[in-house]
Amino acid sequence: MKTHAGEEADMVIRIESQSKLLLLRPLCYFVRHLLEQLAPTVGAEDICNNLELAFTEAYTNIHKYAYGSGTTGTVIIHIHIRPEELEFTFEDHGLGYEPCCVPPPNLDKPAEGGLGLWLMGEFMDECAYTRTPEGRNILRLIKRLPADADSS
Amino acid sequence: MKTHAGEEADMVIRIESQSKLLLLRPLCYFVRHLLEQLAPTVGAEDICNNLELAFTEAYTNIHKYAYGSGTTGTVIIHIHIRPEELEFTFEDHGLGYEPCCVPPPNLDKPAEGGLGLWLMGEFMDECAYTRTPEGRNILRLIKRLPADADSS
Amino acid sequence: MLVQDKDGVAVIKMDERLDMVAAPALKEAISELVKANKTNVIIDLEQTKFIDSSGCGALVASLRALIKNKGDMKIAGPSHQARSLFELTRLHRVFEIYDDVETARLTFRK
Amino acid sequence: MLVQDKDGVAVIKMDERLDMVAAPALKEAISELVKANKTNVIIDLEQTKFIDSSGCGALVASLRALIKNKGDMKIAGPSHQARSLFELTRLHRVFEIYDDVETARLTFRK
Ligand SMILES: Nc1ncnc2c1ncn2[C@@H]1O[C@H](COP(=O)(O)OP(=O)(O)O)[C@@H](O)[C@H]1O
Ligand SMILES: Nc1ncnc2c1ncn2[C@@H]1O[C@H](COP(=O)(O)OP(=O)(O)O)[C@@H](O)[C@H]1O
Repeated sequence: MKTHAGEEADMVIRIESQSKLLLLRPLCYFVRHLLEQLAPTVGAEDICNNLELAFTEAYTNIHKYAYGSGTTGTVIIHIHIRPEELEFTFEDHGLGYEPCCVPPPNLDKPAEGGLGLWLMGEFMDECAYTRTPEGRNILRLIKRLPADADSS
Repeated sequence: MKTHAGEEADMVIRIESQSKLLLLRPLCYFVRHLLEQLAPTVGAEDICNNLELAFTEAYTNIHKYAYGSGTTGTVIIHIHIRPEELEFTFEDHGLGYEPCCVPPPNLDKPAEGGLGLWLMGEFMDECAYTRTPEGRNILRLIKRLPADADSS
Repeated sequence: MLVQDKDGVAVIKMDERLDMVAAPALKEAISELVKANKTNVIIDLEQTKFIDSSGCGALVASLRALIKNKGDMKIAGPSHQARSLFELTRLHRVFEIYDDVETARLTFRK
Repeated sequence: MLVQDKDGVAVIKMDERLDMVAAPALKEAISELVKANKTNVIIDLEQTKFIDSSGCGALVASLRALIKNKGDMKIAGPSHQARSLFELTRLHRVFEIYDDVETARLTFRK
């Protein structure tokens, strides 16, 4: 995959910090502008918007829930850029939860919450949550990219 | 130090990736928006602009020089936010150089290059470069922040 | 965020992002308006490029609070991204959405 | 970046950032214009919020190439950040700087 800047784009970015609200926007702008640089391969504006939204929802949830309300802890984010897909992983060492037990929202009864996990599922091709035996919670979000047209 | 978002701002962010040009803008937007969130303590727009510029120059140099022209390698960036100062560190495992041997630019003879290191020195309170025995090159850039007015 | 009162209608102009950073300020502004009995409100999204589920949640909460207090809420000028999200979440059937603040304002005059 | 020709003056409209990502495209555009013998150029910075040393370097290189080919370069509408940087690096004494493209264009007519 060739990027806008003409560099091979098979790469990984690792970001480690505290799960503070302060970082929500800086991280989202990072992702938005990364997607812009990749735009020739990532594709249409809509896809970039959706990826940015899924990223935002995942980070917001870790900020809100992973370490209990009002408490923050370590969050480790990996962004893998591969020729055929983009992968975000979010790792925390917090409480963990059972995403499968979270019911989907009832869209006929608008509520003040409950859309985040569902939106990630709508916008990504794969969402997988694992809790490791050592107590690490890992959320993997994968978006498959359209086949590269200009691999010239 | 209290931030815009009302969170304690003593924290560190660690970013590890390849020193690709592709990441220049995403990283700079990350820093810009982080500074915006910190704005009540970081201060005036000018200070934010200058910090963003110093960051840009440091990353651009690692991209251009650390691993030789046309080659990229690992870069590790730390952003430390402390009540009294902001610190950027850039680490690479590349060639290394002697910043003290780089002459300052002659501003009366405009050239196409040679401004980067000098600008970092102009805009930061401290710039320290070390090469460790194991061959890690570490550039530390520090900006002291105005004393916190509203520590209420 | 900027709150302005014009001819009995409050216009809340939102910033570039309506996310978890901005949501509390919106809810706070609405509760101030409710206290002041100014419950006809336009949410101006013309500057807002990005909205997420926290933003949607804050809008739903705002609408509820205003209706409960005999007012109403109209949304003006949402971006393409915001409109798509309202449609996906079916909130476009709950929110009254107009292209711009002026058009939204006229609907309060009727 | 966008290059437009108007009454024999080429206007190069730069994007949000004039950094190492944008610099090569600017230099390339200038060398195309030199080849086409269109060496009176305005660099439109009205959209450009941020410029760094790579951007300054590309502007110096552009000015040189144009002067060498009997042309000239004017800069239009730099941001506060760009003006401060030009002053610090004393490039404001090398570049001809105008508030907007129209004013810059008039100076070519004389
Ligand atoms: N990272 C997380 N750690 C712990 N619990 C989580 C996490 N993410 C989501 N949850 C749980 O899943 C529920 C649904 O999340 P979501 O769909 O994003 O909606 P909302 O955050 O509005 O409740 C949350 O209320 C929370 O209980
Ligand atoms: N990270 C680095 N690794 C190796 N060499 C460097 C690095 N940063 C700067 N240099 C050297 O210092 C010189 C001056 O850098 P700088 O002041 O940024 O100006 P310019 O990049 O325009 O030459 C460079 O030409 C390069 O030789």
